[in-house]
Amino acid sequence: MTLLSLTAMQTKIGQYAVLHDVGFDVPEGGVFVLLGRNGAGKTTTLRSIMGLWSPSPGSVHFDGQDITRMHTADIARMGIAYVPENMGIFGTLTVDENLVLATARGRIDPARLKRIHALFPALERFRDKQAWSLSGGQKQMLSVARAIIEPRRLILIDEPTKGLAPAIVDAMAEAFREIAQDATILLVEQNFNFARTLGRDMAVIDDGRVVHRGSMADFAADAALQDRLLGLAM
Amino acid sequence: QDPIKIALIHGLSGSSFEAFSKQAQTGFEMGIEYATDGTNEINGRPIELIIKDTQFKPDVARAVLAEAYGDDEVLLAVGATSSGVTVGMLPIAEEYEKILIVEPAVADSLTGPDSNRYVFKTSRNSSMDMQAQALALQPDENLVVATLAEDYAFGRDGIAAFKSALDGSGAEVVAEEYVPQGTTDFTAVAERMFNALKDKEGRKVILIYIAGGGDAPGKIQAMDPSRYGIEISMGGHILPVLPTYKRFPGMEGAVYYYYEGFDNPINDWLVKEHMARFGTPPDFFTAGGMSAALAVAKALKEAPDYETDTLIETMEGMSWETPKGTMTFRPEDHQALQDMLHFKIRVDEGVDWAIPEKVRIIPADEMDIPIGRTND
Amino acid sequence: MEQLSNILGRMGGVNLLPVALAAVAFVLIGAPSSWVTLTVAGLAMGMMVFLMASGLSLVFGLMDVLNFGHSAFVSFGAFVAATVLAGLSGWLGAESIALEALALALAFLAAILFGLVAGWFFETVIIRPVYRDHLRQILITMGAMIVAEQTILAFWGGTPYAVPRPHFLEGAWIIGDVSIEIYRGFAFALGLLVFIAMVLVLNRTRIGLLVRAGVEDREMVEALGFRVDRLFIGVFMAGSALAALGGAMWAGYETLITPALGGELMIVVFIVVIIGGLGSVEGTLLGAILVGLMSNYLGFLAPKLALASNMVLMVAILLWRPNGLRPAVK
Amino acid sequence: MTTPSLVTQDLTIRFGGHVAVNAVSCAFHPGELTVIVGPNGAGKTTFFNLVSGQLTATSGRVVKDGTDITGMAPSARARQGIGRAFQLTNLFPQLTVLENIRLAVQARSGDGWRMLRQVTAQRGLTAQAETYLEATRLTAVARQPAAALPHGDQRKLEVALLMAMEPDIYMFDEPTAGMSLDHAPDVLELIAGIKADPTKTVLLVEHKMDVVRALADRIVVLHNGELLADGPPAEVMSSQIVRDVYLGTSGGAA
Amino acid sequence: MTNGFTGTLAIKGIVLIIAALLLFAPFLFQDVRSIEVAARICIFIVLVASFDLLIGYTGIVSFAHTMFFGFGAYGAAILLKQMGPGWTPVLLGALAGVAVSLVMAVAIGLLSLRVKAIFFAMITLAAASVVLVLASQLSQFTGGEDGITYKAPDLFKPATKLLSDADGKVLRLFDVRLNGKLASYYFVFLSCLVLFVLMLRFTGSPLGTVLKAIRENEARAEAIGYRVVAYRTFVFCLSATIASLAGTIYAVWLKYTGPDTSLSFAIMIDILLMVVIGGMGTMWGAVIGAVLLVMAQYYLRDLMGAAAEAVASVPLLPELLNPDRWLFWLGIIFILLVYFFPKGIAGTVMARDRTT
Ligand SMILES: Nc1ncnc2c1ncn2[C@@H]1O[C@H](COP(=O)(O)OP(=O)(O)OP(=O)(O)O)[C@@H](O)[C@H]1O
Ligand SMILES: Nc1ncnc2c1ncn2[C@@H]1O[C@H](COP(=O)(O)OP(=O)(O)OP(=O)(O)O)[C@@H](O)[C@H]1O
Ligand SMILES: [Mg+2]
Ligand SMILES: [Mg+2]
Repeated sequence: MTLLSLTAMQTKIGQYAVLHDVGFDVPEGGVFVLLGRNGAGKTTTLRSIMGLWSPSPGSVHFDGQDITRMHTADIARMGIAYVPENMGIFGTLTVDENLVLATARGRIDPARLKRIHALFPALERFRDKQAWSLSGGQKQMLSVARAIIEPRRLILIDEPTKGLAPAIVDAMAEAFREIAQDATILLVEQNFNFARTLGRDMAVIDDGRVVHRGSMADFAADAALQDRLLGLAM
Repeated sequence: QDPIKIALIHGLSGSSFEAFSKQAQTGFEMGIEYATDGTNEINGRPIELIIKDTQFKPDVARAVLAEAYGDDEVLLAVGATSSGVTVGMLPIAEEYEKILIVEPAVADSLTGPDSNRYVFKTSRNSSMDMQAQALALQPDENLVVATLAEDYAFGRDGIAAFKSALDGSGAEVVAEEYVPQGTTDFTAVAERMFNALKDKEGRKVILIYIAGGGDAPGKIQAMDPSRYGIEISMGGHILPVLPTYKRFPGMEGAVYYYYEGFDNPINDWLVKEHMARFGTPPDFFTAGGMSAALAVAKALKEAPDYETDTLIETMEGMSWETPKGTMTFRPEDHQALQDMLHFKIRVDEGVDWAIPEKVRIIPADEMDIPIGRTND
Repeated sequence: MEQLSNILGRMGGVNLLPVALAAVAFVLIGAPSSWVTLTVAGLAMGMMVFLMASGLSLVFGLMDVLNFGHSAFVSFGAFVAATVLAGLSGWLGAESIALEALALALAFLAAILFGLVAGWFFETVIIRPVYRDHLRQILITMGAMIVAEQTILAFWGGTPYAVPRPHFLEGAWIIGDVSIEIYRGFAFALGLLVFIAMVLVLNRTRIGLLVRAGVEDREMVEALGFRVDRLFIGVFMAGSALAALGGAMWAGYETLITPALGGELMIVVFIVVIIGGLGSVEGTLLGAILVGLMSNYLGFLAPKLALASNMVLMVAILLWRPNGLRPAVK
Repeated sequence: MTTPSLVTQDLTIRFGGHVAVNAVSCAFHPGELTVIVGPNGAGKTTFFNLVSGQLTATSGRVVKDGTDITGMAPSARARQGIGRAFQLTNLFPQLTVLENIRLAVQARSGDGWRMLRQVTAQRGLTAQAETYLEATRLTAVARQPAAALPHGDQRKLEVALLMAMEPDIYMFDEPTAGMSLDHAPDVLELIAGIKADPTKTVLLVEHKMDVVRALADRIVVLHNGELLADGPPAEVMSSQIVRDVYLGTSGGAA
Repeated sequence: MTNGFTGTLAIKGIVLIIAALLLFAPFLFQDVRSIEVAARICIFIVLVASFDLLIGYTGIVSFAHTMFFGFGAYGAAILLKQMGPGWTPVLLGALAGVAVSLVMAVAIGLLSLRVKAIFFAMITLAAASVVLVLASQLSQFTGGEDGITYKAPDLFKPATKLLSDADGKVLRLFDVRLNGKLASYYFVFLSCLVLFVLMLRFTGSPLGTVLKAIRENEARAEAIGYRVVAYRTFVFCLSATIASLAGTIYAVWLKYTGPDTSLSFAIMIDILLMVVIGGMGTMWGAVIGAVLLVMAQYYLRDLMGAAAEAVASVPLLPELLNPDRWLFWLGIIFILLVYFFPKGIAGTVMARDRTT
């Protein structure tokens, strides 16, 4: 079952053509990983899905419905959450207020909150603190927490492990596995080791084009391909 | 025949006072019409009015006045609306050696030491307002007054003029209060004045002299000064403000102009024509503009030639008829001396505003208006 | 020292400032009747300023939009209400309190409606392109202010406009030597009502949070599923309606209004919002009351200083608390 | 051993009740690269902020080459030779990449107060700035406004700014976070280059264990604002307590 | 990059033409109003450019600029009034104006260290309005609302003959009388030119770059070693000084100084309009903005009058084009400009270079 399907998306930012031809299908369930060098267009792809940029030509279908021209808010209301690259934290609000805003009804399910606090203890300790004063990693946790504070069908996550301590990265991986039980994750990652353990399917973008699609297992096994597409010198 | 060019220089944009400028210009046009029996010609030469906007800015005013004198070559100019702007214009008249008739700006200083022999002023000045007001109070030993004015030159000069008119009458000023311009809350100052007056004997009056908005009289009246036997006194006002006078039935004061207060053929014509054309009676500035026009017309008719010096000679000491009676340019400072109206407020539910009914005309010579400047 | 401030904090902290001010004034004024008159007048004046400032505070504090055009809404509100009252002057003359009250209500309603519509127009046409850009906000709203003032001039002319006022709001209650203007009592009540309504709406709903978040990162709020554009329009309309209501209220107080009215009040309104601290309705009320009391007390004690009282108050408070008394946003 | 170039004594800062950095005493030496690790919120960035002056310590001292700089403004410390790159990219967004760098070069030259000389006449300055661009491989985008760069290039520019300051003490806060694998080596190479200079002191906050292993001469571990461990990499990384609080079960291999 | 700098060239070309027109204004336009307009343009170019140093280059929003302008104007005006015409009062007045401006600027600047930008703007607004009120209250010195008129140094009297022919009559060059008025204009023109060129040098200097850096990211500028506070206070003082000098020049030219010519909030709005219309963050913008707005103030009205007459037969249009509503149109034009040309005219034209 395909949950999200991108066809031949081209996106312009101002007068720069950033995406030239991005198309892939994200199957329902599990983690789909999107890889690519800096500036390849990964963030732009996610933003195009969210309706923050508008691709033309090209289209985005979610659950069989065309959402290409829909308003971001309506896209989000269909059950899509977004964890942006810059984390998108509301600095003047407290940690709890950030979480409340991410719910549709303004009420947080206590059970879920508990799970989140177990996952990211810092968020419990600093619940009444204004979010700008959090450390870099804590902000990243808050941003992910916001995406999972309610059940969603699809979660777009842009480089969540950047700046996280190894122990937290482990916790995060654990969390994603758990989330992926009942939601689909579209994950943009630089940390290949992290992505490898999670992903089932994957695609690589380079210079605004999809240059590879396939299963993570195959890709992880093919060192030459990795080297060519990602420049994995290390 | 060459037209006689006259520049009307008023603030026509940039301030809500622009409405007054328009009244003055209407008045001027009607004045010329009246003086020329509708021919718009004097000595066979047509009158051409050139209208310019000061934008209520002295620098712009100076530029357009200089332009009128220099480029448009007008014979004389009339203006302007605000005193500050007009002060800035005075030296230009001297520089170009051409006549400037001040109308409707009020300040005494326009005929003061900074003025010059090219400047004539048909509008009233603050001293006249306040002296007439003092006379309307019929001051005697029994009168105690607290005054309220805005804290700047205009307010302070007005109160000084008022006090000098009381001099020798035996009346006493027990408090002089000044509030910042633009004050809208008068509770504090009213309390001060109440406290100063309430234990005094005699007729207790609060004199209010505030040109801007804020409705000081209404707000002080709302605090019920009558419980201390205090009455409020103030000068008359333009028509749009008179509805607020309905709260002061029986109050007496003095005013520059009210259309029913003056009884002469010019005023009759003005009221009739103004009603016919605009549906409203003429107001302060219409009458003022007309007076200026009538002065110009008379001078042009009488002067042997139109050299500036000849015109000045003609106008110095000249008397002429206006909607508010005879005016005379005082030779020393070129201020037009004029009658004022002593009124008593009557409220008539059928009329939108309170009616300042005539008590009597205060003749010009009953007031002692200080001489601002002496010629050379 | 720390203990002292703790105790003060528990007792209400900065909220005690007006009380302290009133206490000091009581000693200095001496005459109790004058003191009561001044205090009541000051409180009511504060409430009236609050009515005008609350809309600005809402828009400025939550949306971070510096609306210099706010004064235009105040002026328009005043003129719209005055026009309606003038149109219904028959009812006002009818000596029936019910009719008079109805006329007043209609006038206020008209002002509010006007504020809503004008706010909608203003947000869509003027403000929308300049969110987050203070400088352009200042500039574009100043342009709008010029246009609005000219429009008022074109419609109502420059001569002062007399505002009829219901008879039951005329005059004063006289209790001993104390006089309390009835209109001020009315203003106080209305201001209090608006204050309570605003506090309830902002505290009971997420609107306040959403708007603040939307200002910080609009895209993210949309990505959470909220229509920021509609939210902002709504808040802006509410702010404009409050301004118009404040203007209507002020028209009744002044009884003689000119198109310059809004502009003349703007400085004090800005001062109140800043003293109070950004984004907090409570702060705005506090600031308004301080300004109201201060000007009345100083006007009595030292009229020469009354002029600068607001400025001095603002500078002193900013030096003490750079973010104002009760900022909602640090 | 050389004399330390930077010393902190009992450095502490409180935010309300929360102690973000707690009595940290530590000395750093020229020619040495110290990696600071610790869980998120441990106080690493805050420690940097205290050293470079963005925050002022509640108590304790910071001493650079014998001078007490605890109370100095950030700009004064920068002029004392303390340079800093930020964890969250912090640039002059509307200025071009070249202008960004030139500002840093100029700050060092002390020309900022010149009013009558024209920038365009200062060819030397521009030339210097260009060498840093080459070093960070940003030459191609030199005339673009910083805001238009992709995230990875912005991180590089952040590093380039620090290089251009040519401080004695380099402080990098997760310089390679969000950089793709083909870009990160450029930056690591640069850091290695600085490390090779015996007069320079380098402080590096980093979560990527491979980077830590490749570069560190010494590791300092912060936890809850306190200094938990300090020593050679092998020793610190193998200690149980560090594994417990920081690395987790996978030992940072993920 | 190669076809790059056409926009900048165009702007510089326009500015050069404006400069040439101003230089020869007395000879090109011989009516009275044109000279008034030309002098006003010169002074406002300097005033607006000095304001741009704050708002455009450093990102400081201040509403106190007219206050400094006023200090300079009143300094010269009061002394010219008290001491009579001459150069000493002009010089002393300029010095006094600058001194008072500096004191105020430092005081306000030091306040700015503690408060947010928007609060700073409000404080300057407050300071400016207090000074405005003071000027109206201290009427024995300032002439209050009415302002002061006085005489400029003898050289600038219209009756002064710069050169006279054999009969002792004033000599004419291309039909222009070489009298004091001409001298006065060139005094304005040259002093403004000097001040403007100085500011041009400032902005192109390393100092100018630092100011831009502070505007963009204050904290980072501090972190790479710039003492932001010192720089900000310095530009504030610098811009105050220049505004004050512009005020002195204007006072000498106008021979009248009052709140409405030097202190009022209306002038502050004019300055803002000019900065925005011209384009912030570029000195050329100040020139273009000042020229356009001053011209609008003096000629838009006439133009609208003509337009209204031309369309007199059409319903409604003449009403809208009523010359007295010219401010309405200015407001509309202004909003459109901010909307469509956020960088102003100069900024928009020059921005083209970047993108090619
Ligand atoms: N606002 C913008 N204006 C101009 N160009 C932009 C803008 N945002 C992104 N770009 C360009 O679009 C291209 C793709 O950017 P994008 O952010 O999608 O890359 P990415 O794959 O997410 O890279 P990274 O791993 O560095 O985050 C880059 O070349 C970048 O320069
Ligand atoms: N200005 C501040 N006000 C209040 N608390 C603060 C402030 N700055 C930092 N903190 C708190 O101090 C703690 C340490 O933060 P710091 O940013 O130093 O962590 P870090 O070690 O850099 O973490 P990360 O690896 O996630 O970047 C955090 O809990 C943070 O919330
Ligand atoms: Mg990205
Ligand atoms: Mg950190």
